[in-house]
Amino acid sequence: MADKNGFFDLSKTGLTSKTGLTRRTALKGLAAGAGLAVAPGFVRYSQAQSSAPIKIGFQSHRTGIGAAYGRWYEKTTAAAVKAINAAGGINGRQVEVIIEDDGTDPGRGAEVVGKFATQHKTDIVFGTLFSHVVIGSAPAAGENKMPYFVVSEGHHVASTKLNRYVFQPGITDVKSQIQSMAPWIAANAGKKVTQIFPDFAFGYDHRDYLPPALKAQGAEVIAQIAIPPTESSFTKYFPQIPAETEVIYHVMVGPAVLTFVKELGEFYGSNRPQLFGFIDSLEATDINSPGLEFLDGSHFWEGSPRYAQTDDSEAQKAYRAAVGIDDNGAAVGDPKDVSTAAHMFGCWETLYVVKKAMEDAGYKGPQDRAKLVEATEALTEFAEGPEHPQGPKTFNGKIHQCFGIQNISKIEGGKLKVVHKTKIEDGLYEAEGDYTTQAL
Amino acid sequence: MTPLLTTKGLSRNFGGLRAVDNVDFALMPGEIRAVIGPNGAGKTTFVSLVSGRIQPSSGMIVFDGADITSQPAYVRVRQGIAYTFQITSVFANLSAYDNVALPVQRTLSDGRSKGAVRAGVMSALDRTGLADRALMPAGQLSYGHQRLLEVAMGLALEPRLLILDEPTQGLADSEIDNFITLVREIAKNATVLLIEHNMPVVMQLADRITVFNAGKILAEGTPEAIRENAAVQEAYLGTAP
Amino acid sequence: MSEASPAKAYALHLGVIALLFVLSFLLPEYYHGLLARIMVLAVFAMGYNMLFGYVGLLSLGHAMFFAAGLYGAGLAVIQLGWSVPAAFLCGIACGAVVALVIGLLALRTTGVAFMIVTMMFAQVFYLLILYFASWTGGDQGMVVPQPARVLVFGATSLELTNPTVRYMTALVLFSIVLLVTLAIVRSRYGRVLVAIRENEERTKMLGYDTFSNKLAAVVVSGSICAASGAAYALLFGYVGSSFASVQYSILPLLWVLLGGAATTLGPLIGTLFMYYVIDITSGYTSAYLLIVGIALILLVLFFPKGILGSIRQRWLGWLP
Amino acid sequence: MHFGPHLLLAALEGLVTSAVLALTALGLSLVFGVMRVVNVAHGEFFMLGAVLAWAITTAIGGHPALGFLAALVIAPLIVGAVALVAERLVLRRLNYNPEATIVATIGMLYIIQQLALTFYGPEARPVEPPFSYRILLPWFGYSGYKLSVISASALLLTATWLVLTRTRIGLVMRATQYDSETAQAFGIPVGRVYGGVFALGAMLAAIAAVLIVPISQAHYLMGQDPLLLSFIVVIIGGLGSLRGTVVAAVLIGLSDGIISMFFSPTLAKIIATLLVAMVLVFRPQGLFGTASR
Repeated sequence: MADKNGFFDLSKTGLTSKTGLTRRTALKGLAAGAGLAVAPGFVRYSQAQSSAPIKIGFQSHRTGIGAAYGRWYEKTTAAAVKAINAAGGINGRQVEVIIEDDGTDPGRGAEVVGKFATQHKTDIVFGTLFSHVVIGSAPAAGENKMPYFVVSEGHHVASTKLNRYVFQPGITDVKSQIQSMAPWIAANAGKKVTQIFPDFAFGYDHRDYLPPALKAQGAEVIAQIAIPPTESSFTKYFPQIPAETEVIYHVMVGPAVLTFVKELGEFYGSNRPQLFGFIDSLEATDINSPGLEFLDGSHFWEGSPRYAQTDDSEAQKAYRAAVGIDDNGAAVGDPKDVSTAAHMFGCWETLYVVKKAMEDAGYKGPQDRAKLVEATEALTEFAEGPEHPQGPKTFNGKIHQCFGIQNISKIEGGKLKVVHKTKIEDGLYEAEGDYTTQAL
Repeated sequence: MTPLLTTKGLSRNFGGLRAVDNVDFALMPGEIRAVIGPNGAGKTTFVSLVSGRIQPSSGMIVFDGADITSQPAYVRVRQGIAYTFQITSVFANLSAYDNVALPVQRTLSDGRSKGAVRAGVMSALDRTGLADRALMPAGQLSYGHQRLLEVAMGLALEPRLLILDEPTQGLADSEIDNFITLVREIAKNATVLLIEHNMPVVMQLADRITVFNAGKILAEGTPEAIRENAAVQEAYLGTAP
Repeated sequence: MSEASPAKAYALHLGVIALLFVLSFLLPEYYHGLLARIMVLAVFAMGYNMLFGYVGLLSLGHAMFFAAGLYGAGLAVIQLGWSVPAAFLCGIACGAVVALVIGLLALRTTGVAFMIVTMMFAQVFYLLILYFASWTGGDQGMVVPQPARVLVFGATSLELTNPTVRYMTALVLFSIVLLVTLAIVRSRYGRVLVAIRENEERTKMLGYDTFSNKLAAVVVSGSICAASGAAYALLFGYVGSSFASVQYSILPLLWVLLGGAATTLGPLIGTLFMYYVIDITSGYTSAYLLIVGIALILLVLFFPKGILGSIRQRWLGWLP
Repeated sequence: MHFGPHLLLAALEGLVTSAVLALTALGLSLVFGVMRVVNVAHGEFFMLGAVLAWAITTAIGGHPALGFLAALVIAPLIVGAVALVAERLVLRRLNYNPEATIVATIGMLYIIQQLALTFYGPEARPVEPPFSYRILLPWFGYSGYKLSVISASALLLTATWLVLTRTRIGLVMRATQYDSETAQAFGIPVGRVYGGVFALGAMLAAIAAVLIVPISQAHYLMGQDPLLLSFIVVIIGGLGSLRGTVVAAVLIGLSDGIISMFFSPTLAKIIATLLVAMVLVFRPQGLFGTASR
């Protein structure tokens, strides 16, 4: 089991155990089978605490297709909450996290938001990765006037199609990510690009935003191959890749991605075009898995680097220690348990944004949720540091979306090495709407 | 008088087997006709073709002057051809009442009043002597009563041609007597086509008898004529004294 | 179906409706919201039961009827700007049309072939939603905007996002479908459907056009499921392809089998049971699917006809 | 790429899909044909086979072929044992009632899936192929292992066919399938046959999974697609027809591959699914089934 000697071993986190997370709860969690399964929350605050804790409802992909992400989102969240509590909590109150499983299903996701609002009566809801769950849950958040902070990287929040209560302040949205990749691809990888992407929304963002971004850089997309989501083998689509392709831009996700890479390798052998991909494909997957040798020398987008880099900041090092990942981005003590490092930093950073906004708003309880929304909208930038270890960010309160730097990493010697960092400006685009005009 | 039912060159193959082979048959209105023959002679296949349960390989069926060869079974039932099954197939989980209500409610032309259904059902149950068992699930009736319920359902269709496929099979002797009376009564308003193994019943009821053998009509005539027919005796009666 | 005890049956059903009405004022907020959702999904299960329970046709494609209602209503609001009642009717109409087409094709088969054919058509429907993603929102789905989700009666308007309005709307839909179901199964038509389930061949030989009767049942069933989907879109504000996936075809089957097939109240009981088992167990362990699985097996071992079906068999024979 | 090589590639890919599908579907077909049980958990037995293959190869280490061969033997045995226990504990008590067994196997599906998630985890994990030989064709490269999967599957299918048609076990199974009551009357231990068939069906799924897992990966949700496809294959092929099952698997595998040459992928899936559905609509007894009376 992955958690055998992982996160709960406090001695390895480098933080003192003021939170009072007991060995007993940890064992209970293990007994329940999935590591963090203790109800109602995983933080036991000490009896001396006088004021009631701030309750954060955590909508997690514990089951369903997103479960690998869910587990690491929970670990990162636990680490951030522990750090926040150790430093005195928010407005002097401890933070308690209540987890509900959304099953990676939009219907269940909406129910879970309702449950947080009406049964657990949490102060906010904090959540989840998969876009359809976010979109499915957003109406419930709006109706319950429940601030809903997501770490999804989808463009849905910034598209202003959701509502005023939904925020994404901890991770850059995919439209911005794609846009900021284009200059590097055009300059370093090649001018004729073939895109392979899943035939659903995550893929459509890439389908729609990459071609104009590349065109602006003097490169072009010469073919787009959309793969149906039910597909489990890919070779039959490869003949559609034009022979003059210089770069294959691939963003496959889901458990079949290893097959995809392996089959691409069998198809091309050593005589392949340049490869550029989004690490989403290989989150929670060991880059040295059999069959992935083919990726050696190819490039990936990473939100936050999986492997420790030589120029890592102190904040980055502290963050990695707190979450419990080693230099290879795997769980401390279990090198096979690879994290979702490129995304999960967003949980850490989002919680610090929540902390900042609650402090700015003088947040006392659910009656102040509107104030919290306004205080969040008033934020403009987050400086790099322990609270934002991935890097500096700007925040656009009108579209509830943050924008940060992105990393392009090359696979070399079985590790991902950052070869390029984009600038925040590379990923900025014109706002598509304005949430602040909506009623609270 | 024109026949109620005629078949011309009616055939049905199952794989290589000609179960019904080029049969020309005519049935007069008001008649009680018995169809007899050894097992596998094609009797049940023949009436199944007439009732529309299976489609003929070739040939033609005319009912009341109209060609019904290509009509589906339910349309033939609506035109007045009722079929009661050889193997009892009442709706075991439904009450006797509901079993009979199904044919009654369909034949009712006004289709509205609940009273009419009830009256129709009870009349059919009365005629078959099942009135006091109306609310019992059909599956819990005795075998003989299930056979009678089957007849009651046929009756409730108000048929012009009632096809009875081995109706007395499994009945006790006393029940058979009642049954013979019942069929005579039915025959006042309807033509009856009867497949039967029980020779005394056939001899008592039938106006005419058709003998099947190997998918063909071997002989046809009055009970007396059939009794005397040497070919029939050889093919059939000889084997079943 | 029998002529006996109509008064008892109607009293029971009106009693259940009255109880659900009273519960609206007693339940804590969370369970109030949950029950509204359960009532809408119970309508889905009732629609499924109409075909599976009473006609004996096991479909594994009912998600497409639910989704037809969901998208029919949702897209009418989002893309065409229709009002809520018009969108609701549009959803039902979409479901009826889909059911008619699917019925005409799939009813050429019976038994397991019917099961597989409906499943495959539902898969096609699901893939079509993805294929026309620019219109449907694909797998991400779409939000039905909150301002559009109001019922306008002259000068007054009711916001469907208001918990009480939502609960009562769900209750009205549920009650209508429940009473319609009860009326159908007690009608002559209901008797014919059961006869088809019990012995289709025999029913034909009583002069019934079983194909048309079954087709009508598919359309009624599909329309009820579509009504549930349309209500779901309008009351909860989200349309998405996951509701068209095979999982949502299996769920109503499960709810109906749990509650008791061919019982009018079984679908509600089954949906309620399943929801509460998941809700309660997921509070204790993340491995709640394990408990759900064990619960299903125990239930089927000891209540093989479903909860209400077993009660009817053992104690209350008059239950419709 | 030119049409010819493209077609060759599509056909090869289709055959790999068919090979695995035929084995999985055969297992489902046996259970379905002999026991009349719609085993919704069949895909989970498939998944279990793949997950166990990962566990076994990881535990053994050494040359990949060693672990793979061990997995090919051990994983199906474990899966078969699990299936046997499930059959004894649950299905038999339900008297194989069609509706009850659907619910019960849905229950099993949840249980197996959750146990896999709990003890194996949500990640997709790869298994190394026993050998990695890349066949270099003039137009593209192709995995040698994939070709070996096709032949291994053909071998296993032939073996199963021989068992079913040439041995006493096969005779007993066919007799039970034909008429279980009469079989019982002739002294065939129908209960034991059912147990054996259910285990055998699960084992075939597990073998298919072990074969495919070096190509795809072990993942706890991987059972759903094989389940749906197997159902389709079984029905299209005609109930209880081994030949039909194999032909249908090849047909579906190939059509999936070849239709994808001409349409955009999702549209190709839609057309392929619709085509197969229409075959069923207009030939409900399947390609090789006999029409029921």
